[in-house]
Amino acid sequence: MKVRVEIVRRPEIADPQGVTVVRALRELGFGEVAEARFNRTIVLDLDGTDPLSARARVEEMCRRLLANPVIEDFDVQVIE
Amino acid sequence: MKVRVEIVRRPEIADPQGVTVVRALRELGFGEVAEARFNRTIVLDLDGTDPLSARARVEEMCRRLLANPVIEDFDVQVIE
Amino acid sequence: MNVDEDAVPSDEEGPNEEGPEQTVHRLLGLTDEEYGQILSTLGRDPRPAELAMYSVMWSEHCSYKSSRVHLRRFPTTAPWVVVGPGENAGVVDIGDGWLAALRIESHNHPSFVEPYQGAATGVGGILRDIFTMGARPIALWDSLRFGPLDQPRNRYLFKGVVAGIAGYGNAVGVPTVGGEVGFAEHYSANPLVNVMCLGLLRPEQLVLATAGPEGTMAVLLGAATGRDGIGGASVLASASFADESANKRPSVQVGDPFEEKKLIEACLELYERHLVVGVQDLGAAGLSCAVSEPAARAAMGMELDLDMVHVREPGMTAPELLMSESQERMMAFVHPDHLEEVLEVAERREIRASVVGKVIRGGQVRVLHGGELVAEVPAASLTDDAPRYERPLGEPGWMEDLWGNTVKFMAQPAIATSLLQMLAEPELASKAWVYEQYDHMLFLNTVVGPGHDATLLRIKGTNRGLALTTDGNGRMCYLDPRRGAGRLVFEAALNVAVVGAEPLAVVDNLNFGNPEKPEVMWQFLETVEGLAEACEALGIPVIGGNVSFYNETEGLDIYPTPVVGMLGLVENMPSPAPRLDRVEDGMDLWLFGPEWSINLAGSAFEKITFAHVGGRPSPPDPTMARAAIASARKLAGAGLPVIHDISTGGTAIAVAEMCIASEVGATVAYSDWRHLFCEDPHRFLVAATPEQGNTVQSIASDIGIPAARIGVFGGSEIAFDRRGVKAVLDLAVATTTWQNAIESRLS
Amino acid sequence: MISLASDRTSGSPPIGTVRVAVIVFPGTNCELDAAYALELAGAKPDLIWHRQAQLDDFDSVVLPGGFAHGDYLRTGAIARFSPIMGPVGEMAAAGKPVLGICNGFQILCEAGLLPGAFIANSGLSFICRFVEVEVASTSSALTHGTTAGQVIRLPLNSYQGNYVDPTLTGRVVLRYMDNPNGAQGGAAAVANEAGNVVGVMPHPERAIEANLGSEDGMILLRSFLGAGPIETGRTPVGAQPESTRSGG
Ligand SMILES: Nc1ncnc2c1ncn2[C@@H]1O[C@H](COP(=O)(O)OP(=O)(O)O)[C@@H](O)[C@H]1O
Ligand SMILES: [Mg+2]
Repeated sequence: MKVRVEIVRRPEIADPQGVTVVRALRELGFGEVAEARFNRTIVLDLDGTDPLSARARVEEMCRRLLANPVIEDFDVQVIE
Repeated sequence: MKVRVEIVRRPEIADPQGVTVVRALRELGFGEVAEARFNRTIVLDLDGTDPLSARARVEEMCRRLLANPVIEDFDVQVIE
Repeated sequence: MNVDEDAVPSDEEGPNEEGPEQTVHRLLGLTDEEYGQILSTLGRDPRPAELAMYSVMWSEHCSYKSSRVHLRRFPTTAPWVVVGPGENAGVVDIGDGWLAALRIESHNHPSFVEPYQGAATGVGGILRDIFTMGARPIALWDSLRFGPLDQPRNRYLFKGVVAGIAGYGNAVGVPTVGGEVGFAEHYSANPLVNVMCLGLLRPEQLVLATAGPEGTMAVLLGAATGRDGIGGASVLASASFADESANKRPSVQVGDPFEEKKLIEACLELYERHLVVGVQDLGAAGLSCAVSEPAARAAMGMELDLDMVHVREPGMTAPELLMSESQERMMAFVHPDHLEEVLEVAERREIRASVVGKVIRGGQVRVLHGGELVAEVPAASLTDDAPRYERPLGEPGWMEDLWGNTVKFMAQPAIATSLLQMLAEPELASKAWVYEQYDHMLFLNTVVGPGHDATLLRIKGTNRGLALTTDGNGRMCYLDPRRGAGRLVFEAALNVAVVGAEPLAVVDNLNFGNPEKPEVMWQFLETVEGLAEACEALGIPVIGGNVSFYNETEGLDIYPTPVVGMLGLVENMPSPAPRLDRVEDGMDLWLFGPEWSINLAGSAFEKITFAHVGGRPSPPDPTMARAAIASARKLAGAGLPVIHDISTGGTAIAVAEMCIASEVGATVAYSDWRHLFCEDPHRFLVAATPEQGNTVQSIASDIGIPAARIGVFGGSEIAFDRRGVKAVLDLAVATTTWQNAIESRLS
Repeated sequence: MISLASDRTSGSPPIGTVRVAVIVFPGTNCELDAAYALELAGAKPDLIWHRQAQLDDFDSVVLPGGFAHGDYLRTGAIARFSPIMGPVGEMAAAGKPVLGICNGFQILCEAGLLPGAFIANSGLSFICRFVEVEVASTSSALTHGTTAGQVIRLPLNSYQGNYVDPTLTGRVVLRYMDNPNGAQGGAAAVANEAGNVVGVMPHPERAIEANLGSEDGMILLRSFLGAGPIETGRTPVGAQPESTRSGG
């Protein structure tokens, strides 16, 4: 089963990569770009078949390891 | 307008980070994890209102800057 | 093997009406003659897996088929040489119970395809060459060439390569303590990424890449094997296997510095505990090389069971497994009695280990897959008996024209303006933007770091130090390969001498175009000759190196670009060591070296201010070279604060570098302006207090080298004075221009 | 918080007898340098593998720099689960001096022994060069041997050196003169309330001999070794004004 985790840095925490990319895009002529935020997504391949328990387990993985509660939120989706 | 870009490293290209995280998760008792692949998502905030042209522009941004065509594919979604 | 994955030979033919089966070998880069050699060796048609092995083992970068015969020209012996060319790295005795292992290798083509990963895996490869010998890698150098930074693609390649070296080197925990960066149009479609690595080891820890006696186990350590590297396997797959996976083959390999770090520590523990008979790293030609070379060296055979190899993805074919260039893998040869301990070390160090084969009697390499015999070939036929070519060579018709093509100067140019223009060129500007992205301090050995003529590393627990540098000059070598190459060796030797070191050994990286062009082959031979002559003149051996051919794109060959890596030994560390930033107000400026010529051929001055490359560079002078080296060493030993070699940009640039580093101006007297920009060899500058004047002069006369006091330091300007007429450059302006040149071009 | 300045004269052992555990994770690479520097400072360092689960015989602990677990996922994220981190936490709670350098600092944050987290340098490139830091607080194991405002020259060597602390509870004890990586409040070193747990981003162990470019690191290492255990609960002499907090 495939589960997709998106780790999102809280909006109030700076994102230097985003800032740099906005500047670079504008230089390339994409003046319409107002903001860019980088997130990390992790696609997990899990043994097992029950989507519900899978989601619960992955949320547990996020709380313990995958996300840093100090600066990040996470979002879990079972994709197949 | 918000556009979401997901940049995915081609499946046949190695992902050492994923391998290491799988090992860590297993040690934490998540033995069901078979594979983990890391991708990047970029949420862009754009001036303008036309979803079609926005998507086209962002695909252009991916080709020119955001994605590395040699090892990555990208997927663009207008989210709001 | 050499992990530089050069472009495949240009004469390679595509499939034709004969159909795939007949032309598979050509698609793999094997000529019909080479295919014939395989047929007669085996006395039958090769199996796909066998063809795979021959194609990678006989490739230019693994077999050295175009260069081997010529590399014999190098002097390779000296009393202090422990291991010369032929192993993964050269090893010399540096005293006090220490050996030094040194090797240089190129990763040009992969870095062009994907700059970050290409450069990163280049670092990974050279590190493995060093710790394969039993040494702990303690420092890296990088020698880079790119096209001009005004082109976006070149900026992308430059940034990517530097980030890749930083990303891998910093994380694996080996400091990058020096190197060089050059820019020229000829490298636009073909950047050069050469990396050199130094390792230290105790004599009893030396390990060679040999398989050992019958029954020795082959243990594959490190990363899982995946479909990484050469696309070649797809040819075989499409020709001989179900097609479904033919399009699944990445040519980009991803480096994993974390895996490599664990591999280093694990291997070093194995050596310390004497648990291995031999070790071979896996680079290009992966498993094919890792089983055949050690077997051939031991005059034994090897049985390899591909089913035991730990893999990253299922369904890999035998050719794919044999050709895979997956990174961070090592093959250890282990006596059965030690197997348990070896596996325990791997387990504790958190790396994977698989017993994949064993040494057998007779010279055959036997490969099993799915329980079937998929290859059985003589080990030596893959290595020692690989094809050798004496390719035709001819002096390029253009040399005479080049030499005749000199600039006729009507009037003296504005010196200050020219100097400022040169300081603003990335070729001559500060490289801090590059080396401040590299950890260059780890291990607490870096006494003189990047930004100087040579890096000086101390050896803890002794009073000794090692000085190293890499030097290349494509423009000079293009104008005269033999003179250019010889001058490189002397310049590198002088660079280590200015921090007090005695030149000990050379490694060289020969970056050239297409060897099937007689002109390129001529450049190559002239270069080898020039390097060999200079090494002989100094009595130092070549202990290793690397050849990278086919550096051409759309028929345009790069400048012939040999890169010389020089290792020097300091028996008594100067303290404080000479450094560019130790000039003080009131010190005198001394010039050491022969009378100036007015030859500006190949100089940065002509290139930058006249966009001109032509004329014939002055030849090196072995006697003067030795005198310059000897006097520089004596001066360093006598505690002179700054000794600085004059090279690209000439005296004007060398003085500016001292002034900028020390934040003090200078006034320099000259007679002919061309002397300020001439790059003739064997010259260097010294900063000395007035009290040290006598020492300076007596050292010069003892050794018999001309020395003259040409200026004095002080003030806030760099001034050049000809009979009272001054050309003046403000030091602050010079400094900001020089410091910001690269960064300003990147943003 | 308490002032360690006073403790130095009182109960703390002479440096020569201080037993320091230098923790080695897979990917750590500054452990030999840290041990070398601590020894030069007069202590008795031991390298301890991350799988070990007790630190009973040690007076203090150092988490050296490097790339534990390759910095994969997040710097320090995986290392904090190593068996050794239990005992490290106990030493921290017991008031014993705990120092994280660079990657060690990042690990202490992930482990919750120090507040805050790290993101990429504002300039998005790795920075390896000498920087100047100023002592913002002397009440920490690392800085009690210094004087407030003292300027110290140390090598910085990091990509994820940009400190963020939404909680505003991290006490800045060393502050960059020219904030090179965008760290919140210019934080180069941060201490817990008690002052016994300290993380420092630049590398004191790299500035220990003149011929390496600076000896200032020795001041900090000697201070750390001289700290001795800290009885918590006392109020600091010269407690830090709000402005020295990372959020300030
Ligand atoms: N230009 C050169 N000068 C001297 N020795 C060389 C040169 N090129 C290659 N060699 C030596 O030939 C041997 C084989 O080279 P290579 O196949 O690149 O080694 P590896 O298998 O470790 O990559 C090495 O010992 C190398 O030092
Ligand atoms: Mg090798």
